Amino acid sequence: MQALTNRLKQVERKPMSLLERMYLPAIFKGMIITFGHMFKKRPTINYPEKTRPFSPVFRGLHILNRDEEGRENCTACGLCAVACPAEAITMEAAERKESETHLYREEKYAAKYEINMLRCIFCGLCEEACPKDAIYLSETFAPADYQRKQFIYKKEDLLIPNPITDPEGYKKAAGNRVQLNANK
Amino acid sequence: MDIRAYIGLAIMLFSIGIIGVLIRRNAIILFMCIELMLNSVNLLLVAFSKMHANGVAHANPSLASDAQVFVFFIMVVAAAEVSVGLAIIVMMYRNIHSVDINFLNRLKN
Amino acid sequence: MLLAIDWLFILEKFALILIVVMGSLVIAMYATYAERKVAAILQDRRGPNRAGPFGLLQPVADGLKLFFKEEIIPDFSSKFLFILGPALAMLTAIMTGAIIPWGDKVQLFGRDIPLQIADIDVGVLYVFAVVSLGVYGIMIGSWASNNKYSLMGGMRAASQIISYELAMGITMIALILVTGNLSIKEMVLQQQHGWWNIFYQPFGFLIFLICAFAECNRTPFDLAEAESELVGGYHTEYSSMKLGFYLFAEYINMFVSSVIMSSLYFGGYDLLPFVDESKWGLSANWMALIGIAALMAKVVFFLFFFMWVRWTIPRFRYDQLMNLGWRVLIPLALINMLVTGGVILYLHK
Amino acid sequence: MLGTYITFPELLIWLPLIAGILSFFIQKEATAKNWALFASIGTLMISLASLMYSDGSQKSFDTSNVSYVWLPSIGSSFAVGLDGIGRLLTLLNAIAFPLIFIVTYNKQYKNAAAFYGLMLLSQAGLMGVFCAMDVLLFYFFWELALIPVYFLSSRWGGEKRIAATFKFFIYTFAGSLILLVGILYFYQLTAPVIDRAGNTLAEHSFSLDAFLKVSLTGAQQNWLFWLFFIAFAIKMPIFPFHTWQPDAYEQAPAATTMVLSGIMVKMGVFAILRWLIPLFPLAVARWDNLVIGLSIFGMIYASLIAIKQDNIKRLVAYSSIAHIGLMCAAIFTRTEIGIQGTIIQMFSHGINIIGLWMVVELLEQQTGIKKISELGGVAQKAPVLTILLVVIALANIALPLTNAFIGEFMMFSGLFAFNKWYAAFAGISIVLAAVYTLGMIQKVFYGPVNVFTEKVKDIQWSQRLVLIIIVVIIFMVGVFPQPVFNLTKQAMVFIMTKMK
Amino acid sequence: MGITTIVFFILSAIAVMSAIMMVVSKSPVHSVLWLIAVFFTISGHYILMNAQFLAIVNIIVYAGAIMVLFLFVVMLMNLNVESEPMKNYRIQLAGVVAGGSLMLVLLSALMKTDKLMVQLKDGDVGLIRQLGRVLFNDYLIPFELSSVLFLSAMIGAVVISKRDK
Amino acid sequence: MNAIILTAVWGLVMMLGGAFIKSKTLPKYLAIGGLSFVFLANLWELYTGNPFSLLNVDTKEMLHTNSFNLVFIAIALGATLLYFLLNGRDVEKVGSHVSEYFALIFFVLCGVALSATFNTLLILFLGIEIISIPLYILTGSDKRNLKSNEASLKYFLMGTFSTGIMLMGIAFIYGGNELASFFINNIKLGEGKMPLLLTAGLVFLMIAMAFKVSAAPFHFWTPDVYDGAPTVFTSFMSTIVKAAGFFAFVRLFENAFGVVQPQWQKLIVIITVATLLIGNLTAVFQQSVKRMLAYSSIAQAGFMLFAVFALNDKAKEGLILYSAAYSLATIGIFAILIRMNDYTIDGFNGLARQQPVMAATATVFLLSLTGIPLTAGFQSKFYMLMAAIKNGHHFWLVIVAVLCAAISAYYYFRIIQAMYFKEASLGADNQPLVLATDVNDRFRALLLVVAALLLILGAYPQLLIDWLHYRP
Repeated sequence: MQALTNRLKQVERKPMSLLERMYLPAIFKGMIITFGHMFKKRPTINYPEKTRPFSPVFRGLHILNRDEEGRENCTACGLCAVACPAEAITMEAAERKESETHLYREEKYAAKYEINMLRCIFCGLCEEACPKDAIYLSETFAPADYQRKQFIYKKEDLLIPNPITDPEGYKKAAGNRVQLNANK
Repeated sequence: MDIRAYIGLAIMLFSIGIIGVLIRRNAIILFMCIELMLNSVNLLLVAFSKMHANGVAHANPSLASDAQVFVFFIMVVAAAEVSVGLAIIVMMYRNIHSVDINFLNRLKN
Repeated sequence: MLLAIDWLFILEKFALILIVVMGSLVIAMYATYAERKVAAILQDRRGPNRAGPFGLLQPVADGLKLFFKEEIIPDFSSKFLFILGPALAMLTAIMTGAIIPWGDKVQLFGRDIPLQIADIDVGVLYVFAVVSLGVYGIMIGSWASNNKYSLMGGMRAASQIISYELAMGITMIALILVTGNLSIKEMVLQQQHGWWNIFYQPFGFLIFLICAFAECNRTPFDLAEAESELVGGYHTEYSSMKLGFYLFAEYINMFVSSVIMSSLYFGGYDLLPFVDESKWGLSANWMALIGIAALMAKVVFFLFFFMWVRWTIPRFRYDQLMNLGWRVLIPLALINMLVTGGVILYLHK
Repeated sequence: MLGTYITFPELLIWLPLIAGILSFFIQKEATAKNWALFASIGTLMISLASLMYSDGSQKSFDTSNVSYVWLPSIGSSFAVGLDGIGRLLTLLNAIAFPLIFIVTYNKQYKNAAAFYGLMLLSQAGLMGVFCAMDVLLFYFFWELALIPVYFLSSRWGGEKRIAATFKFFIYTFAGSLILLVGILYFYQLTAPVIDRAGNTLAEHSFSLDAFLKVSLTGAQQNWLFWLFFIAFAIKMPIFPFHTWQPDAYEQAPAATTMVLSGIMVKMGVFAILRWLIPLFPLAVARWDNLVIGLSIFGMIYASLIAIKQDNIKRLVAYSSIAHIGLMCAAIFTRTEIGIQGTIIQMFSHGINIIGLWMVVELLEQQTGIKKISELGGVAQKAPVLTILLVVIALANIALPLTNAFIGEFMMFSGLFAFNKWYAAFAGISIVLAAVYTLGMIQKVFYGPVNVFTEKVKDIQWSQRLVLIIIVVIIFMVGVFPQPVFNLTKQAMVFIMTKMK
Repeated sequence: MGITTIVFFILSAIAVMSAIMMVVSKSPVHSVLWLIAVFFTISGHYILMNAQFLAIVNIIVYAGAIMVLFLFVVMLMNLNVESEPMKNYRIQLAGVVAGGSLMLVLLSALMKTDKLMVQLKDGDVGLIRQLGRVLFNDYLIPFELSSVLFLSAMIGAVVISKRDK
Repeated sequence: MNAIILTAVWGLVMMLGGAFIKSKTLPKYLAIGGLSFVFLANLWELYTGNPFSLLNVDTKEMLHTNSFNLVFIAIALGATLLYFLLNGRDVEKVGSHVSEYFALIFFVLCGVALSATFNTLLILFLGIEIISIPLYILTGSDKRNLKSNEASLKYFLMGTFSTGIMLMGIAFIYGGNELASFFINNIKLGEGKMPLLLTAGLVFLMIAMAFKVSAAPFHFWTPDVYDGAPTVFTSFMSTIVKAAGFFAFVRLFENAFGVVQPQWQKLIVIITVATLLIGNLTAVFQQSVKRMLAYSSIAQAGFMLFAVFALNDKAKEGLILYSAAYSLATIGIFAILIRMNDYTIDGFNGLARQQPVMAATATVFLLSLTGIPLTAGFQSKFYMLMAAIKNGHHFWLVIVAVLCAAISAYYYFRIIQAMYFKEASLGADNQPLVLATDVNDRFRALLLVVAALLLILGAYPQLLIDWLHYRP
């Protein structure tokens, strides 16, 4: 059969010579190799103290964005849910009351917004689909948990801190990318 | 120590071995009882050797050492016997999946 | 008659025993640390570094963790044997220390205290006896677990240890032919100012070393706990401190076999071969200290070697293990013994 | 002449022995028959020659003409010799075999070579028994005579041959083993064998001389006597040991039966004379009443049973028990006349009983029937046979002028001298013998011819010749017994001195 | 009562008790362990009599090799309490009585032997130097013969346990 | 010495041969060749009085050779040689380890030689063990056969048990021996009354030896073991090995305790009578010839016990003769039995017609076993009886023995009857069943040789006995 690539390496299966069968030289060689590794530079870092920078295209935990006034961007259009290949997103829409204009940017909003983090594959399609810049994939990981139901993130878990009341938290949560997107 | 204490102890162990041979029917335990008998003999021989070392063999300790060399040989033989005996027991177990010696008697009829 | 006993002697021995046992335990503890650290270094990692400076308190933390873990004793197993297993393993591991000369002697309170718990003239045989008993801990524990994987692990351990003991014994005979006695203290003293036994018996040492690996159930001979095949081998069912005992026993065994190898082949507490250290004119206590340090240095090297090998060579397959033991090592050991005997006979003629 | 190189007793033993062994290798039946006949006639010639060369001057009982070293370390040698009794019995033996072979010449045997071989072997064994002058040798031949007979009877006998022969074998074997024990015990008491230089070759000796020289205490004699006697009693057989006999006689092939009853039972009587009486005179004296009582009881018992028998073979068998009982009783009277009578009767009875068996055999060959009740009227069909039979039968019941008369008369005299009551009881058996013998003759040979006897033909010339020879011997000894007395005189004297 | 006497009796008591337990234990594995205990006490006795070599060899050979094999076989066969259903009590009783009376007879007879003392602690009869000298000078022939014994046992074990092709 | 060393060496050769020889028939020839050499070497030692100078090692008096035990070894080796010749092919059929079987037999022979020449209790012990251990294996060599397994296990347990008893006896003897020695001729038996320890030791040793030679009441393992073992090995076990046991028995009790024989003779009498009666009476009821021979071997053991009972010159001569006669006859009859298709007595029906040579020789063997004159069996029994009578005590024992011999005639002659006087039963095709397979002319010739040997020995036992008194 024609090899698809030319990476195929022919292995010779000839019986081992006496020297090879004694294994001792091979073992000795191996020992030297492992010993040599003692003096190599270690690729590991002291993680919690030191971290490595994320890649610019890293897709982390979802956040539901707010605008500068702290209003939720999401209008519960459902496009993200439709776009989600893992069907991890569910939502319920509600109509904004007069008194709630400071809370929701649009007239319709998501009364309930849940992402099942066990299903989510962090593909970022929801982010692509969102017309309102409401959902973003941040640079944080989904933390571990003890119960399955804890992995169903509620709206409260996803919402970004309010930039007005908690600008520090907002900034931290938003990271680089939200800012970038917000300025778009 | 008085030699009679050793004789008594050896006889007790020996008899317990014999009783074991008589009342147990698991071949392995039978075999172990026999080993116990051999050990009581060893103990007795060593005691006698030290007894003679205190008495007749005082001038010539190699006379008393004879018994200890004998014990050494008993151990040698016991080891050889065990290898063979266990092989036989395992062979039997392979065939009938039991080491009950009474089972063998049942086979005959 | 009771009063005629030299109480100071008893006291001295007690102290020595205590020191040896505690020392072994501490060294075993730190061997676990060292194992992880060495593994890390060899694999370009960092190893434990959280508990204490450089992670030095890690063994303590491990110990505490093991102590506080839940005790699980499987149903339908013999509870007594289940506990007896690790206890025996630990006991036999510690017992070997009794006949090892840790140093020459120290002078304290006007007494010459030999740094050896008991100098019996069948020291080498004693080592064998204790080593051969070590397998009971594993076998009993594995059987009491009432678990097939455990049992298989135990069986493997038993057959492996018995098989390799043979080759080890035969090499030992060659060594005894060279030294002419069985007391370890005597052997060490013979090597004191001249040739270490390694120069007489390099080949024997190699076999002994391999067998020592097998006897300690160390990789590449850790078939008994081969996690890829047997989950955890003989200690699959063990948890908490009983598991700790098994692990500890393994490290103590490693330590002890390092000490024995040093004593038998590398002059024990002798600092350098071909050098008469006593001419340096140091006091006995200093000499003892130097001796202990020398011994410990050798031990540390061997311990490191154990770990080094572990992280270099992959595990054997079971049939390979048996082949190596019976078809390679025993014949080689026999040849070694015969050649040694022949040479000695020739030289004595 | 001949005796310088090889002696008569040796010839008498080796000739049939070698001929017998060679016979096994013969392929054809006829050749085997002729070979056996030839060999047995040769033996007869030698026997007759030995008679001729005997000058009647043998010094004593223990004449050993020849002695070869055999088992030096235990003091046994191949010592054989012929004294008067031995000569007589070897003669009987030598006469009997050719006659038997001729009479049964027409009979077909499977594997004839083996049959004749075994016959010759048994002859050799018998010769050995009569010639042996060494106790161990005697025992050897004693057994050697038995084994071929065992095979003969088991192989070529009647339907129940195996069980019957086996019974016979076990009886005699057990008896001879007990005899062996007695011999061995005795042996321990004999003097050492010392060569001329004075070296002790063996601690004890098996030679007859050595045995005779031992003086036993009464107690030793008493129980050694029984060890010996039981073996002999089984062989003869006398009363409590006789149960094997009728079965064996009935089941054995005719030729073997003739050997058994004609010669083999004489072994027992001969052994008593040769061994028991000289060796244990005190014990013989002590147990005489018991043995004679048993013998006489056996006689009457056997005679009574014989009367009731319908089977002709069993009848003859029981009659033999009765006769042997008389001989045994006569020996134990320890009177010279009784013993002399026994000696002559051994020969006579041998001849007579062989003759009887021959007639029975000839009848059975023709009719295939053994039952007396089914036969009848043979006299009309076969007058010669009848006449000869009548003579033989009359000899068997010891009518005067026949050979048995001499013997029986002397035996009765001895018995009478010993104890009148015994003689009286023994006398009953004479009457009974007449009853069953004549009854048998009457039923078989006279009366109407029936389906079974219709085709009976008279006997052939060869068979006629044989029977006539027997009849001649019967009358010869009956009329002129002196040569026999002369022949056995020295032996008699010896026995009597031992008895004193 | 010297200390050696006390040690002697303690060891003896343990030995006898362990031996009894070995016989009466239902589970074969327990039996094996009790027997090992007996061997240890016997080794203790050897040490008490200064038979160092035998003490150690006893442990190496019996405890270290023989009993490991036993344990190995018992475990491999997975023998447990159920593998030996109760035997007829009468036969058991008869066995005990027979063995017991043998013991009593021997004890009562042999306890009448002369009171001879056994040398404890000292004497070099049991030391390896002495034994080695005796073994390789006087007992060379039996020593070589024991190798024949081992050879035959070795062949035997192979013949019996190797599966036929 | 020659025999001991050479058998051990040749055993080793056979063992190594097993590793390298793939052929199944070659080991047999190797074994026969080796054994012939050992046999000749032994004869050479007997003739010259010294072993080969290379093998002349200093045994420190632990082994003692004289013409008596050299003759015995010669008999054992010679009988084994005949056994190899007769049954070599059958050994090949037992299993796949042919060479190993032969090696084990050589080791047994080494043990036989040891137990014939031992001078200390240690060598006795080693000799008996060297005999026993290979036998346990040979007994169990038919691995798939449950009977063989059972026999092996039973033999093994009983063997080790009796070893334990023997060792206890040895220990007692050492303890009671004021000379602190294991040498059998160096035991101080005390004035008048034996020390208690020695008495106990003697009884234990006697029981153990009775176990080893399967004397009643310690015989119960024998029938099962002999029956269960592969027939070809039963033949070996029940002859040469058994004779060796008796030889050791006599040697031990003569040299060690001969002086005090009156004190223990009663025990031997009881054992002898029990052995004779049990052996003979149970043999009568057996239907299987193999089992019958097993019981008859017990019965023959009763006769051989006479040697222990009598302990005099005649007993020794008798033992030698008995070993030869019994071994030859039993090997012969077993060789025939192995070729039979049916091991029951009925299986012999009509053999004389089909295999006249086999039947004739079998008859000779059986006659010899019965003890009919002119066979070696008679001479051996005769010597035994003579020895017992010479001993002078317990005369009734002799009577019991001869009555038992008469009983033995019963069961031996059943086979003769079957062979000669009965017809083979008919098979499916109405043809007589084929009774024996694998019978060739060489086999027949060998049988004739064995039978001839028996007859020659029977007529002239001096041939063998003179060697006992031979002085080079």
